[in-house]
Amino acid sequence: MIIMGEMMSDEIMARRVALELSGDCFVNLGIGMPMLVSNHIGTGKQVMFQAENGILGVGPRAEPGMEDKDLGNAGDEHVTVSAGASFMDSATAFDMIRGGHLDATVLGAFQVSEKGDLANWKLPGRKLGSYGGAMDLAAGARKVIVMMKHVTNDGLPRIVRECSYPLTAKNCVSLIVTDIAVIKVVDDGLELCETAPGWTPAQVQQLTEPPLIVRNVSSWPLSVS
Amino acid sequence: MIIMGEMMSDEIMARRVALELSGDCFVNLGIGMPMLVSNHIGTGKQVMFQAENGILGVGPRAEPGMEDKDLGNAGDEHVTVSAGASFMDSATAFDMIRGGHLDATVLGAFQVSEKGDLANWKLPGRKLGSYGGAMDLAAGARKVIVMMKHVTNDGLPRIVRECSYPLTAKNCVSLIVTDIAVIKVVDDGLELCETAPGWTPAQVQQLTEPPLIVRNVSSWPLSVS
Amino acid sequence: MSKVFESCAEAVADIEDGATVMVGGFTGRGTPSQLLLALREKGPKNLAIVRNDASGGWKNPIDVDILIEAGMVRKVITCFAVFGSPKKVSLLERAAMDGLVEVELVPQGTLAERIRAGGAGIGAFYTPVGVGTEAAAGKEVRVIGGREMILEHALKADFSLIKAHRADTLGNLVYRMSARNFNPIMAMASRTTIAEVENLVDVGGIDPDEVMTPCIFVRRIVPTGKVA
Amino acid sequence: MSKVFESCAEAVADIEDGATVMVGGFTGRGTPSQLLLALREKGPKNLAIVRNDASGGWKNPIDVDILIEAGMVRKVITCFAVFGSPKKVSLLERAAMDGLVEVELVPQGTLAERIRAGGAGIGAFYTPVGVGTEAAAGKEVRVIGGREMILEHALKADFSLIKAHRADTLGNLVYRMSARNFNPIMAMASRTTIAEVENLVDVGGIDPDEVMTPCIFVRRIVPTGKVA
Repeated sequence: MIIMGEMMSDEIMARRVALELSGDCFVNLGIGMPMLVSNHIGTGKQVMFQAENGILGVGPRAEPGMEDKDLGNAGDEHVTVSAGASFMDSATAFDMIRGGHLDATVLGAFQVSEKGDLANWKLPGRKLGSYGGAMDLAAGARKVIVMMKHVTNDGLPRIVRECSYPLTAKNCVSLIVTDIAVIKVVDDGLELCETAPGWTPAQVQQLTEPPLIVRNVSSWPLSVS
Repeated sequence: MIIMGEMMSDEIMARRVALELSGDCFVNLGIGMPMLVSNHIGTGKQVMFQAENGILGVGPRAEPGMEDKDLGNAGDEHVTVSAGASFMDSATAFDMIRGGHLDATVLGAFQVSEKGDLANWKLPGRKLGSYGGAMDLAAGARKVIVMMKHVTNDGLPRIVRECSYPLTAKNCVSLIVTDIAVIKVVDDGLELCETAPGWTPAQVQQLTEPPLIVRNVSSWPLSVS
Repeated sequence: MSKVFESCAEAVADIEDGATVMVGGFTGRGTPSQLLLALREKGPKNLAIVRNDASGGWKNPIDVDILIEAGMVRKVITCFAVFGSPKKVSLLERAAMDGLVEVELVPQGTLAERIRAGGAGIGAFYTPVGVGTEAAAGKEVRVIGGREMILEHALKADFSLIKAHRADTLGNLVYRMSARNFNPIMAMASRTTIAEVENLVDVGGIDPDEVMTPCIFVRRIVPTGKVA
Repeated sequence: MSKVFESCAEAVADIEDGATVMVGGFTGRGTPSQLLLALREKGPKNLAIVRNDASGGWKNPIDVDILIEAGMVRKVITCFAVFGSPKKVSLLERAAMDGLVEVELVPQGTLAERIRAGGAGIGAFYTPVGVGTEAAAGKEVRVIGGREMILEHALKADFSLIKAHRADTLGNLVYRMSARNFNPIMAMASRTTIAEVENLVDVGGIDPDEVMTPCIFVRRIVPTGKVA
């Protein structure tokens, strides 16, 4: 047993993910933790958020008292829209997604495999789950970024050799941002790119099932934490 | 050689076809002669005309000087729209057609076979033709009414045993209105329903290749001619 | 014959046992709650429901769940069966575990596209979504343009219950904001589409360029006013 | 990076030899004539064109025909190749007879659906249209829901040239009346969509409920004003 650093907060993870979204791009944020990312887009960036229930240009949450009954995101939050937004039906919203028009999506996950397989819709042994738009986003977005805690509540690795949870899509993840590291899915496996403050590559490896490629690891940018 | 009656005019044929369009229905009129039908819809009928270039609710032609550059039907005529009209893109216009939402279409034809096969898009021996929306309409509308001259300019029957012209769709025509008769496509062949003024069933048969079933032939309604 | 019905009860009066019914809406936005209440009152059994987010957890209290609760549903085709905390058991999941309701889970975009295909006369289509997952179980796989795709079939229904912001008396519809979602495609995919509408205007009251669902797709309209 | 281009010439400057280009419009309505003129000026060869009514007979003088006439086109995918009197030989048919241009004739609804599929990530679909005709030649036939259907594949392109009535500077588009036609679906089906627009407004100048083509589908906008 080695001494571990501190896990980063969800907000800090969100800030790290936000750095991946370059200017002038279209992004869908999955329900839950990924939705935090929208609060951390730097100025000067023209990032437009899509919600699969039919909004391009989702803005910040509505102020209390300013909610509109017809305006919510896919996670049932009262939101606003940004300038230049548009509404569309569900078929068109998924034409955008499936058709490869989104530059990126940020999704939560139960597990990611070393080949970039994603599992995020159902717990094993459970009768039912919810696909929502996850399968479509995982298959359709040009870049799939996973944002998740590095280990389960029981301390088990979520980055695994093979997913034991039901799959959402094979070989779709490009980047994994966890509460302790940033890991890229590359041709020959998983490359550790960054560690969070207080974490060494060896410590991250300890909590990761497949071997991590360590070539050029840097520390998480200071601006983030 | 027997003495024939006089062929009815296009306008009279259009009037006869219009009788087939009952109240509250949605109809696409093919390019050319069928477009005349819209002038003969009786009062009290709520017939809405669709144009496959993206109009539901095509109205009369635009008065000279009142043309709008953005408003035309699929035959490039300046038209107007009726109250309650809507515009749509080409995909949606054909969802309507292919999806079986139109009550009827009226199409011109080169030939119709005794099984209700339709040929109306290409001359035989010709390198190219124009499908336009004819194949979609023939396959998709709930009722396909053909409106055509009974014989070719050379006097050859257009109602034939087998189409020698390239097919638009098989077994799709329900009713044929020509300049001398009204013929229904029924399970056991072609049934002669009406003859135009001055025409006997025998004379119509004379100009028709397959044998016509003659059970209960009436004369073309007087109101029409 | 006028398409305008005075009450939701009259509008749903011919939805009988065994009918397949599509229900619009997403997290309660654009959900035809008044039609659903009337349908529960009428009480047909063995319904098959097609719905984005059947069952639980969203804030909207009146949704397809009221039909499941009333024991009127034999099958649900949906993409959400579990909500919020993955450990919470939804009404639908409970009914499924008890063997009362059959659930067909469909990825959301595939669900939308299958409904659209049903309305558009497309028999089936190939999509890359779901390849290599449970969603592909038993489905034909084919490589198209270098990519594995699965074959998905069109969905149609006897009735669609939808909600619109504005309608004219011919049945032309306009939706508002994110309440549009599944309503326009479901309007196309049923033999009989019934729209609950917040505002009814005369014919000519909607600009032809602004119509989102042309009247050809709508059989019945019930003006219900705004319901929270 | 601004999407707004000052001239059509700049907007089409990277359309090179061999490109596949979709062109919106129907009988001249919604046809991007100014972009077509600029493309003729630029002069790439061996273009493959996807277009509803390529060639002849309508009243609109500036259409894909100007590219065919200039010898820039190797292939046309269209549903109209002959117009008006069936005995009249169109420019396209003449070029095809001379072996200069290959023509792929597609039923209009199938053409629209193949373009939409290309934009929507659908690989292929089954349609009842064309069964038993020349349009089905060489295509897979399958019975779905008791009806024979043929398999049709998605169409994509390198560029789409389209025309809109109104745009904001982000590229959200609104079309007017029957000038909408193929423009919205072509906007989705290309790597680079270039829109010629009659009116350019600031961001926020279009109601989000009225946008017909969301800005994600549009790369370049050229305000050209109204051209007869």
